[in-house]
Amino acid sequence: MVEILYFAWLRDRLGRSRETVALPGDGGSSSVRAIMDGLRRRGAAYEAVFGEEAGPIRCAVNQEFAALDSPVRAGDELAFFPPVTGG
Amino acid sequence: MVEILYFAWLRDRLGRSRETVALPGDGGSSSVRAIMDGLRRRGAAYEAVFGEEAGPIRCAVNQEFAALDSPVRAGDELAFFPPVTGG
Amino acid sequence: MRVDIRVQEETFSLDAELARLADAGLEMGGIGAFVGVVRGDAGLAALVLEHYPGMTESMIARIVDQAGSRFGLLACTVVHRVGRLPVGAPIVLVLCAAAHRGAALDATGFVIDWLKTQAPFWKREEYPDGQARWVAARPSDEEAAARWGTAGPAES
Amino acid sequence: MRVDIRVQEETFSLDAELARLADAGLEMGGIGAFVGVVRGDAGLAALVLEHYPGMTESMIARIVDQAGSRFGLLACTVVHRVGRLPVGAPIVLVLCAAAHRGAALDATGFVIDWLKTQAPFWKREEYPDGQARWVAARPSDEEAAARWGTAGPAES
Repeated sequence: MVEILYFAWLRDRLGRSRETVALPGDGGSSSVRAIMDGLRRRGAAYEAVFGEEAGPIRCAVNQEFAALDSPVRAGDELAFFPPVTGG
Repeated sequence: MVEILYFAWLRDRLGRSRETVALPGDGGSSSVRAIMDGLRRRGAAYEAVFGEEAGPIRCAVNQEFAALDSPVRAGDELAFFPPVTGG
Repeated sequence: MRVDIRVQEETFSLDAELARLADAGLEMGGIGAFVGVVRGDAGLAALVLEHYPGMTESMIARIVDQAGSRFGLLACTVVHRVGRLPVGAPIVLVLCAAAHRGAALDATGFVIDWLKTQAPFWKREEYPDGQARWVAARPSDEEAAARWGTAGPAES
Repeated sequence: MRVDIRVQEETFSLDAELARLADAGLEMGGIGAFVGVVRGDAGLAALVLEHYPGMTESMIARIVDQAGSRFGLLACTVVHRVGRLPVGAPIVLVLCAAAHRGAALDATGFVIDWLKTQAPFWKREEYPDGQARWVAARPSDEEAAARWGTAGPAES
């Protein structure tokens, strides 16, 4: 299983700040992209958030900035959020 | 007459913070250099302060940084001091 | 290096933060500081700031660590507020102490530039009519960080 | 631009100075600050600072004025202490408020660099054994000021 966190407008649009999903594939290792593809199939809200038309999205695996092809393993914490705007 | 102010080590070595001197020449206009030359003839302490061996000296006429050939007129305020070290 | 990193709802006191630097060493000659404030752009009422607890602190720690070795800092304090902050309220404080002013001020710029681009905070604008809008990242912030000529703390 | 320039024996409060900037305008987004501190070099006990009353204030006003137009400042505060200041004591505060952080921090550097080279202050070092020594000007301060590429406030 992978713990997924959503921040800012992604959380607003999905109506949730976190959820746990099964790792796609054989459960050993997957990628951010594969998990996003799985999420997109969950319905219109997910499709809108992870679709081409949505704003730019960044991600982090275990609290480190990650890329779409970064590996994700069982027990990892995966976060999706917009580009940061602090300071 | 010209009001002369001394700061920092110049004041320490001359033992005074200000004095009033007569303008050299015909009294109409003089220069910082001419006044320094007049001061140097006042004795050993002045010679030491305004001599070649002393540290670098800066001056201001009416509270504006000035050069050796800057004009000085009757009633002006002339200040001698080391390069500034504030902040 | 004396490091203090905090994410909090409460405001901060510069005097108190400065007093905490007293033990950073006798070599301390200058402290650079930056205070970010909620700007009253276009009738804005307030910003609401959220962050990614845990990741925020570790990213800021990494930024501060890079600044510390690059600029020879004696101390660095970062306090970042979250929650609802009205126009005029302070958002963030960066304090960098060094032996000399150049290092202190450069480090302050370095920390705030990277914080803007690599610390996981997000701002939502709230307007008096009830409208709200998530703030978009600004390319100028990326450019400001890029001028430091490093890949940035995220890559380290 | 809201300008506040003071030469005083008393210490200063950053919180109080920051609070005074509240009326500098809603466009204020960032405040850069520099605090100079008496560094404990080589067993130093204290610095004694003197200045040229009148000329000091007018030179600082000119520096602040140049910074204001060059960096589009909304407010600038300079507080410089004189008298006997022990190691660790704050000497000088520069606060520059602008719409954005780059201008605020750059202006802070500009003001302190020119203040170091063109405001008539002099420092005397005092040591525990009673020895005292006037501090010599540092060429590096002239170089720091020169990097701003202007003749400086004294020439304006």
